Amino acid sequence: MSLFEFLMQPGIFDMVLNIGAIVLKIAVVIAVAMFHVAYATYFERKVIGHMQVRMGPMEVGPHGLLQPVADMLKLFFKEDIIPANADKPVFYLAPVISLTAALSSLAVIPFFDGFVIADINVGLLFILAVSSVGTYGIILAGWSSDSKYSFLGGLRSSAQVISYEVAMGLSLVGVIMMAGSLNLTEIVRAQEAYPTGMYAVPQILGFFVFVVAAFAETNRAPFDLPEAENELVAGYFVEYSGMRFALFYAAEYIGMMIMGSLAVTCFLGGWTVPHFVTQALPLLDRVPGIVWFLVKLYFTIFFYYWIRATLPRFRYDQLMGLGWKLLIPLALLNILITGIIKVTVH
Amino acid sequence: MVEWFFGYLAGATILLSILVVLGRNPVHSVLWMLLMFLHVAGLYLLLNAEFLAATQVIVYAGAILVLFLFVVMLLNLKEEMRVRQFTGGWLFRGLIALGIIYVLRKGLEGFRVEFKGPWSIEAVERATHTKALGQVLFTDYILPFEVASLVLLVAIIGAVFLAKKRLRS
Amino acid sequence: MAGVEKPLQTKELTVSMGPQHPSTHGVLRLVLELDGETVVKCTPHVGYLHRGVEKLAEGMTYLQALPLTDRLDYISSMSNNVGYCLAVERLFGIEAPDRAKFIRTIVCEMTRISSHIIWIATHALDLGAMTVFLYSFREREWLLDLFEKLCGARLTVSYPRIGGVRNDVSQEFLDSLYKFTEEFPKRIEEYETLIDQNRIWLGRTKGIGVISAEEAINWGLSGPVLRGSGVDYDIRKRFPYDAYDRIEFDVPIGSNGDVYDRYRCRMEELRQSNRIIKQCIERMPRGPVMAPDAPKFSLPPKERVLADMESLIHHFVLITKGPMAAPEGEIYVATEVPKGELGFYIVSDGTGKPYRMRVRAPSFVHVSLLPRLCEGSLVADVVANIGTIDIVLGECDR
Amino acid sequence: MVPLYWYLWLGSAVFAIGVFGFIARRNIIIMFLSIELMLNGVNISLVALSHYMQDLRGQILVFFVIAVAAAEAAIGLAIIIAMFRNRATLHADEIAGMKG
Repeated sequence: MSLFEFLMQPGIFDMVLNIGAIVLKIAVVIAVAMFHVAYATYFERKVIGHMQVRMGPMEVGPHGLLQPVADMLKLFFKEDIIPANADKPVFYLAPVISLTAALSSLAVIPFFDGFVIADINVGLLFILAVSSVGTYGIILAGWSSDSKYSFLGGLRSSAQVISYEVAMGLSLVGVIMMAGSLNLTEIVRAQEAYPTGMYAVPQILGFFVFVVAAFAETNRAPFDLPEAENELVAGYFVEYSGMRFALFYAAEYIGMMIMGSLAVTCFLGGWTVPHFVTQALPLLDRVPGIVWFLVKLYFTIFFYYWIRATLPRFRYDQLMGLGWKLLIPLALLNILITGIIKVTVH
Repeated sequence: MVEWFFGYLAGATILLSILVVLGRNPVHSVLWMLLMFLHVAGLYLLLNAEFLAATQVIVYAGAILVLFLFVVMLLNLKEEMRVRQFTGGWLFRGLIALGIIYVLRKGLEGFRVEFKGPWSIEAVERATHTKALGQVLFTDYILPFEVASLVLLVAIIGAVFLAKKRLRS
Repeated sequence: MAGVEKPLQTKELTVSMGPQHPSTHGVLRLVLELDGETVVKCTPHVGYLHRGVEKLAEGMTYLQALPLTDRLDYISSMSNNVGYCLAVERLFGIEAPDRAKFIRTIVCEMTRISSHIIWIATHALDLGAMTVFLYSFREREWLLDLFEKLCGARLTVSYPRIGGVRNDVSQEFLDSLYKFTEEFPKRIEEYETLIDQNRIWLGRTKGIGVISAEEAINWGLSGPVLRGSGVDYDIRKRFPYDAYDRIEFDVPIGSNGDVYDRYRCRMEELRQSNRIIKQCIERMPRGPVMAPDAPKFSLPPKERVLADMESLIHHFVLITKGPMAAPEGEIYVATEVPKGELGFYIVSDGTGKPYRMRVRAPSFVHVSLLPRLCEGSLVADVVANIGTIDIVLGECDR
Repeated sequence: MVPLYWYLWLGSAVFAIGVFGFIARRNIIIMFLSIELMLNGVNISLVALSHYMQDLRGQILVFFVIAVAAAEAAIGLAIIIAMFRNRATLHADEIAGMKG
């Protein structure tokens, strides 16, 4: 079969077109996500700046709007320093694992009705699976740098992320039970059909556990022990510089976006608005779903910043105690309650 | 098309397994293992077992292998990498492994799929894999399921007991 | 049989924390031996900032040595100046006039506020509460501006003089300072809203780094670190100097001697300092700011030096030889600086330069406490413990 | 459609590699990894069989295998740590403490 014949087979053209469409979708999502990441850093600096009676970035562009671009250029042209005794292949690999894991979670998130790269049945499990792979980036960065600070950061982080993944997984079980599906699109649809319009109301316990666990999963304050600059200088990425550092940085922010999107899709109704709201204000029904999604997402991200500006940092043993002694029992209790309600209602 | 996917996944799985076994640096072995698990998860997807694929990644890659990495990182690898890697007579042991393949091949020759259960591909897809698996697991296999949870509990207690330092009196 | 127990073969992880580290408050180096997250052994290494201040002073006249004291505890230079001047005055047997005493009390308490502000800022930042840091630097900026208005310098002020202070305060300065004292209590509340009742903050500070009262005395601690353990000892009360005996103020003391109590002590001291400043402004007497017999010890005004011969000669002699009237003898004078008891021990051989000057720096004493506080605690508590003893390495290493 | 035998072959190959690793390596961690390899080889065969026989029981078995593998890893690694603490070696052929 010649190449021409191969391409002219019935169906092959459609397939190529399909693949092209998917690739385009992926490119768009990644490009938009990266843009949001860049401006999430700006947003963070402005929000925290104003919370701390200062201005935040003001120099590059009007109100510092071009600051992310300047940062990116700077990081791009900085010298890439690698410790002499580092395990080089692993050292190179670690930030890539972090970023890839973070980015691939974007594949299953429904940004608005019908727009999701891969509408797979186990979407929620996919995110959990991918985020557990993302842990490797942190552990390996900590180990391969051959620095004691990054090593300690890596150890702390692996223990932390593994512990809180349990709590997070369990907190989502309630949502799965209510929606009866692991598919994120269907979870959103199920919420739309639910009287309150979002699961944050009936699943308030699960939502609380999820939010706390999400903070810990993304290593954000007050759970930023792996990178606590006042104890471990910068934790696992202390030896990274230039572009590789930027990859970690981007991975952290994409991780925040993923956790925010997950909170939005699983607890806050995704791209939909509760019915009672649209009944009261019919005009809101015309607002496109993506806007709702972004509004909710940026609210969660703002919450991240707010907490960072407010709370001191936990100690390692307090963190573990919180995870195992409070969050996991709470999540289990939530499952029990949801189960009892579900059985009695049916 | 599916054959190509299978070819790639199978080839990668075998190659990565060999790398795991032959690697000098245990951390690198664990990393090859991670890649291999991801490829096995891909194989499960080819076999329409999406829930198992996710579980494979979450449990194997996310928990078990991290545990390995944790332990490996705590050990002094620089010394470890300098010493002899294989036991004496490893050639002979390699032959044993080949022998296993031979025995399995002989055993497989007579095997035919004669029994077809109720869960055809369509049936699984209709119910979605997770639900189908859940139905079977929580009806016919509820007792093994509970036993498995007991095993895990015992393992947790045992691990804590073993890894705990002896209390200095 | 090979089952015989061998001793544990695990090795502790040795981490060198500092001299470049965000939370060692300067160039302190702690060599930590870690068993997991627990600190097994902690060895402080000091001396990275040693400049030989005490030795340098031997080659300088009493007046020239004054700027050296700026650089001891560089964030509370005014208190160091006052302490040094008091010691030299006691040695010479002179006394500053009342107005100068009140001014000195004001600047000492301003320094206490600015030093405690830095302490709460960095301490909170070390424990991860970054907003407190920026809130309190806002007020520190205000205070530094006031210093600038007072004497032209913000950090290394060298404002007090042997026998008084360099220049009188303007009414404008007093007014703006009064405005500060009116505003400041609200600002203290602002810091406290962020951390005072915060569960994480309580978890990080309560029961951490406990020193009992007896132990605190045995270690020779002073200042808030001592008072946090419940020992009521404040040099301003026990051996009043300057205007402290004419001012009403309380000395806050803690009870448990943990990080939280020391935090409470210092926060309360901020309020008390504010009170002292307010009273000083209200009761400020009129009069000269230099002792009448000070010309023997301190420089004549610059315009007079350029105008008449006697002042020129006077100036020349003081600069080259130092005050010729220095009596022989030795003296130790301690003052309550923000960090604790700062003592100047000066031996004079009758020449214009000190024969020996020794500085009893509170930070140096407090650093020695670190191993006692840190051993057996977690890595994160090391940071809390460094923060709570409030050291400045310029003073510790001298 | 991929024939069932291909999967079974793949499974047995992975299993054999695991066996080789387990009996030929000295490093106890790699030996543990080899056990996981063997389990994975079996899992591949089980899932494939379950798919081709249209019976979910094979996958249920895989589910239990994964659960038991987790338990085994926890216990095994705890033993490794305890052993390393006492003898500072990772080499199976140097550890004779288990012999009577």
